[in-house]
Amino acid sequence: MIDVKITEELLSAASCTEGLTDGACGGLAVFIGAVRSETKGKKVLRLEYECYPSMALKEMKKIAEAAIQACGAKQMRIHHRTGILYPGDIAVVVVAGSPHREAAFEACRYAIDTLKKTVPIWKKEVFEDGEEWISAHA
Amino acid sequence: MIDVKITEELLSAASCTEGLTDGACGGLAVFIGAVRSETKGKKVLRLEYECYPSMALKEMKKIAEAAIQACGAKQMRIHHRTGILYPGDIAVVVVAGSPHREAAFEACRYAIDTLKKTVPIWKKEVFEDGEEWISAHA
Amino acid sequence: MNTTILAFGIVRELFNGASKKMELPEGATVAALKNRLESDYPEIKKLRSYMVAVNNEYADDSLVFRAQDEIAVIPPVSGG
Amino acid sequence: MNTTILAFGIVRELFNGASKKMELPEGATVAALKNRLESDYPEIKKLRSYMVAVNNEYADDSLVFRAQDEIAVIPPVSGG
Repeated sequence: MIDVKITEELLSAASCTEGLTDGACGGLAVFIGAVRSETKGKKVLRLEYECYPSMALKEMKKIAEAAIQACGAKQMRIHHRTGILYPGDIAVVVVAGSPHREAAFEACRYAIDTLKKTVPIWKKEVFEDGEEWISAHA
Repeated sequence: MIDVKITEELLSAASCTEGLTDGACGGLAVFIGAVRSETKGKKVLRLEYECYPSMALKEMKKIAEAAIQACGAKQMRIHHRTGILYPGDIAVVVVAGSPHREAAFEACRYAIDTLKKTVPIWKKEVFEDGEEWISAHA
Repeated sequence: MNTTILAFGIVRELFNGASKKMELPEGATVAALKNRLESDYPEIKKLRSYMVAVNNEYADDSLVFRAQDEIAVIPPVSGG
Repeated sequence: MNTTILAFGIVRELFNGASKKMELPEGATVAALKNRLESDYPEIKKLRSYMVAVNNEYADDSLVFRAQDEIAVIPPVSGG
């Protein structure tokens, strides 16, 4: 099962298990990425996420497929939020389900690591005294 | 922050984030263990969990402390359910929070691996035609 | 020394109860208790392994019991 | 060949808009587009890196554009 989604709506913990704890997979490994209130000691007011929706969904699907193929996961969910997020808000939920927890952990780790490298989503951090597109410059 | 709990009540996905996405930790790595509907092709009717409460909590606390010390996690939650569980029910939720996801994944993995080795909790699988204490015999 | 041995899981079923009163000689060690258990309940020897916990900590075979110790037999755990 | 180049993130801000009409010679490659972008928007050269996507796939420098291609400039991503 593959479930990828990009949404402007709130992401909640419910995404971690909804439709996944059906008795088929004993272990779910989950990564939840939330907005931090500080970056390098500077207070973060908000994050502005944007994405290239059609390509982002395609890349997310590729990641989910590769995680199933390479790691042996049976279920993959990748939900990403876009728009304006505040400290504590959940930006991303990655869930990998497998009968074996090793496979679940590997698939989850692979998916979030790869998402951060290949999926066309961008965030701008907004501070009290300025703003910055994350990773844009060396 | 360390939060360990043993309960006969339902565990839900809310345990994955409740009180943890406060802006301090960017990444939460979570393991959710749920009851499988089959073991080696045999239908599982239910699982009966029991524990040695005082010692189990002590061991869970040790694990959380070690995960913080060794892996650099900042927040550790270990919730385990006991009593009678049915396929799909959540038996255990382990959450590791850290500003860095590597540390969170390592801490989460360490905690569930160690829990399965040291925490005095036992489960009996009940099938249509018999029952078995898991891991009791070689 | 009068002791109460707590039992869980498969050992609770072998004991036919969650605890067992047992008279141990003064100065008895964990190893001595294990011998006694294996003689009273030979099924225990068929376990993959088992431990004795004293006051909520796993105990070495050489540990000497003291009065008031909380003693438990811990068959292979299977949490998670 | 008339094209519309989609832009996101910091490139959208450089373009001062989510897309830019651009006339490219027939047979133009991704590399040619990059040269053109870097000459029109020198700030692009200051990015850590950037990619061009064609029809929702990352494209090599040697790819030749065809009519109807959906072309996008992809600055360093930062999802998660």
